[in-house]
Amino acid sequence: MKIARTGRCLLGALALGSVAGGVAVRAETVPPPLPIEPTGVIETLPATYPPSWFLVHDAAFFHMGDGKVYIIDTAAETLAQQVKGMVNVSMIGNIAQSARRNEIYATETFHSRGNRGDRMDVLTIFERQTLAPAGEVILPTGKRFMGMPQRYALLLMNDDRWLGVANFSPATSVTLIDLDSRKIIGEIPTPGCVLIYPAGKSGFSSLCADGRFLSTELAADGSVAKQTRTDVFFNSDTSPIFERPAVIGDTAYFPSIAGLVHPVNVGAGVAEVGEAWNLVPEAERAENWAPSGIGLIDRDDQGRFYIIMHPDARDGSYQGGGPEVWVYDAAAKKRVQRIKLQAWGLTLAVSRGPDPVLMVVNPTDMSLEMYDTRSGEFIKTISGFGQETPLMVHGSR
Amino acid sequence: MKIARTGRCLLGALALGSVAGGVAVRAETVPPPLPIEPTGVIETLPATYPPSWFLVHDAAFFHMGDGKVYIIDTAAETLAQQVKGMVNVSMIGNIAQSARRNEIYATETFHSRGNRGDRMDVLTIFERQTLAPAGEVILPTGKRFMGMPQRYALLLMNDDRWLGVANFSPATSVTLIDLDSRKIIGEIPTPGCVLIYPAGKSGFSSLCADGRFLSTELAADGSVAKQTRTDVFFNSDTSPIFERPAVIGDTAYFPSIAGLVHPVNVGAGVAEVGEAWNLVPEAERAENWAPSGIGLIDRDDQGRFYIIMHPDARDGSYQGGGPEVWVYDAAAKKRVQRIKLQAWGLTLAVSRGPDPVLMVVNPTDMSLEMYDTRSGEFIKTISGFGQETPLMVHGSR
Amino acid sequence: MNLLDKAFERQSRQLAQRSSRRGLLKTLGGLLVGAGTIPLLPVARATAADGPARPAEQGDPASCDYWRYCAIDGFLCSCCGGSENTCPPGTEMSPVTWIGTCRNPADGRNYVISYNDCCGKSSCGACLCQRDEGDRPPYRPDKTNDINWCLGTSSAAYHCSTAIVVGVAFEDK
Amino acid sequence: MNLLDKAFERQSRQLAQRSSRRGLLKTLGGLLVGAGTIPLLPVARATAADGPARPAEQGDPASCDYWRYCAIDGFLCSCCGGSENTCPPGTEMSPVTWIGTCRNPADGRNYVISYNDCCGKSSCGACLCQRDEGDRPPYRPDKTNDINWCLGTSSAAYHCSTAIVVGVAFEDK
Repeated sequence: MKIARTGRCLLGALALGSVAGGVAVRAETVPPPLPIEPTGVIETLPATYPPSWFLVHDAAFFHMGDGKVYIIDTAAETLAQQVKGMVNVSMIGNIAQSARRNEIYATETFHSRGNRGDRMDVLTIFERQTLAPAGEVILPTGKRFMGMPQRYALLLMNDDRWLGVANFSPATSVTLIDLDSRKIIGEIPTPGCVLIYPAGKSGFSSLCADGRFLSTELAADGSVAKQTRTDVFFNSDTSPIFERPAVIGDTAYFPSIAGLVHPVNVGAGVAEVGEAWNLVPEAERAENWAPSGIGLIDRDDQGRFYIIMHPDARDGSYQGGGPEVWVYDAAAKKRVQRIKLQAWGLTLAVSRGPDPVLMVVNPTDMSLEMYDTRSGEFIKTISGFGQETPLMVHGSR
Repeated sequence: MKIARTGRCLLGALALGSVAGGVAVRAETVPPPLPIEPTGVIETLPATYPPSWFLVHDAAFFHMGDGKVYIIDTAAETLAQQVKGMVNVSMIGNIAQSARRNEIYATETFHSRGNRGDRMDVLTIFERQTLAPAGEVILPTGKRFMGMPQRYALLLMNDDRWLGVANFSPATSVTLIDLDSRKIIGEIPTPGCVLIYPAGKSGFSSLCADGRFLSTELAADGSVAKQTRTDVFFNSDTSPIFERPAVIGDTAYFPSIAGLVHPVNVGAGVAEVGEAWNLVPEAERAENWAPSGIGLIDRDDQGRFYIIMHPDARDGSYQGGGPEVWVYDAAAKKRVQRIKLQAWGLTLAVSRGPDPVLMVVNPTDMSLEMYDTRSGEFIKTISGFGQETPLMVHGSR
Repeated sequence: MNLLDKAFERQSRQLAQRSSRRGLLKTLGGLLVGAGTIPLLPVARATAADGPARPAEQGDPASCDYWRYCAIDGFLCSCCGGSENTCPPGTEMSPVTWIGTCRNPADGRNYVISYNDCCGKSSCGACLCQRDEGDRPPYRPDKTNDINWCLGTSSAAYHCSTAIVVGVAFEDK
Repeated sequence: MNLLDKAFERQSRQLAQRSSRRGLLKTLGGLLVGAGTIPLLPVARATAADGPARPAEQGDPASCDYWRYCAIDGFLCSCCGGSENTCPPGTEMSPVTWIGTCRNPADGRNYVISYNDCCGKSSCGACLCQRDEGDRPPYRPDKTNDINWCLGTSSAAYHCSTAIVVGVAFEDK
């Protein structure tokens, strides 16, 4: 009987460790047993993640205190090969990656008793090789931006020496962190303006309710050198834009909810807004196509940006995603690809490097779908790795 | 345009508060508007929960740090009426209810950084009226029983003045808590024996690996008066029993994995094991019926116990649940009802009082099914209240 | 998650397909019209006592299409142990909220609705309801619903959302 | 939870229908045969180096029916960034474990398998595998799989389970 045998095996194991060895020594023709394997071995990852790796952020909408960011190799064929690891990120945090430092940064919030008790807000610094916390910076309590995941709630600046953390309490500001000392340099108010977008080498811009940017230039010590408000370029009531741009080189492309795109020069200390152009070819405008989604836009390294589009746009449909991804040659202001999704897309991300792939979150089954960026063809679905509500995806950097 | 109007309404609301009032005064024939409603109102519950209320413990198998215990009124028809509230219970805790104190007790475990950092084990005391913590007792770290939910990992003793918390580290002991002072009285070693079952008015028994009970009698101050080991009554290798009894009056009915039931007198300070009898009528034994499940057994106030049964029992099938619930008249040692479930049952619970209802967790869709205990008829399904892995259910006490 | 429960699955699809944000709404207006300033409207409250009878409310407060929810996004407290205007036991109501404007079919009036959230416990998980109208990105705090507005509360944990009548809206027809 | 993923749904049914415990196994025997005492078996380790070639392993370590998993219950580390005998990055391997005995189809031998768990992160969520054999209630710590065995670790959070060969089992036929 199996049960009894198992019981005896416990003693057997100790006895036979040596007996088995003895057998192998006596009879060379008998294949030796499997070697005893070491315990306590923990896997590690390369410091630089290959372009095919993505960070899939499951904010755990039904258990927000237990969010998860899965590291997925989209080039691998089997689930076992695809899943490289996971880090917990608590309370719909946001993440950023530094290729220079081989670190992943995450804003997290904890309470002393799970969902109750004393609150603590933390910037956790994960090592990419170990996916373990290498350090943390305690943030001012109750300020850090907490909402649907953003690509620009955290910003690396000054050759990755500084990290800016966008605050929203709802008073808006930026907490500037020195990543060398892992200490807070200071907090910079951005009244009426939110989030944090690149502006030159070591500055940032914020997007304002009155339809302009507030650009903040910083001195070498991280203090504010100058804050400048640009001219109004949109009306947040009648011609609102998405707060989610694709940044290609020195240009950030901000789509509007109606379907225009505003190119913004972010190469200088002060944002320079260029002339908007229409994402929708004239012939198709009757179908009322418009951008929609959460992580709805991303770019590749060949100067193209990718955006989720839906037809029959109406008030309130701008965050629901859509059935197609449209690809644009940003410089040529021209749509170069129109990708029909298997079902629906809520969020997308594009890999870096010469052969980019497109990953799209299919909200109907919470799976990830992989598409060829050249042919637009569907390649495969990646799912079952534990994701429940993967609301944001980041290509590895 | 809706958007613009909304904007203006913000001012409108303030202006019109008085205007609306004015209108109502001038024109008595115009129906007055809805009254302005107070904010900040929090619901409360009765101190004594009706018999139709159950506590559904979702251990959140995929987010164990964010377990939830839902308070569900099974007598209500709509979901809105069924859900009375929820408390979080972190890290597969266990709960107990005191009718005398109107409190719910839960063992919880927290870490200073969610799933990492300093560990703290706590007994949280929730008020039944407010479902808010009324207090807590810090437990010795890393000891409290943490596993699939049990009904006898916590035990109220001495007219609910004491609460015993079963420990498993894997060293086994019981932490005795004074609920008046909410302080720990002491820790009582139970070497080789686990969990905590009633034994007289203010003692407890533990179940031992060698097939007997260890009964602990306590002095008035909570110190150990005497520990007694009963005779061996089962063999944990060849004739194992479930650690999950149904306690009717002074008798605890412990089912065996093979399908016997061992009546144990728990009315005295030392457990007295009675003669086992077979749950399976002779004519049906060829079908190899046996008990199976997690919360597989419970009792009503009419002297009956209810147990999940499955046919074709094999090694390893004793925790998988089954397709039927069998009901027994404990005193008569007779099966009085055989309830065929809609699909499958993993866990069950029976309500107290003169008209008990049977609630069964259907693991194929994680719903709760309600059955008439007299006719055995299926009444309705309760689901969609947020449950994901409801592994244990408790009738309110 | 209740894997096979159709209603739940539908809710999850909505969560995914229809903007998906955390489910808390508020405006700077809320700072004016929120809990703290209800006493500013004594007259309207007074008239509630006399005059012709009010038409009965229409609709089910546990249904996403209930009139008050025109701009709500989150778990309906009506399905969590609270109601359309009260929080479930043991939670804490957020002091400030986003304000929506919804038309009451019973009297044809537009009302200002304050979507106070209930905080301090994790997601209720029932009756997820998404009705984006007039929503804007976070650069418009007075209109954004992408933020976890359990900010003014002792806990950041979001549980469910209410929809409280705080006034009659200005009719601009 | 991936609502419509069939494999996942099946796993969840298993979770629910087949004993459902947390997924960590260990015995008092584990206290003897666990990590700390591996050095007690130097001979067996030495023979690994010489003699005839070993037969290649059969089966997929990411599949629940892989031979080593005869007594496992939990998420397979092979699907979580680890392998059948290593933990995913950033986790901590439990120092002591439940020991199972599984027959290797490649050489017909029974091996003692140590199911060390990986702790410190929340549930991996992939490849839930349940194969109850010889399991007993908690009064038999050496055989129970109803316990969260992330006890000897700094964190109580369970992430996934490994299946490590720690010896050749006594053949009692």
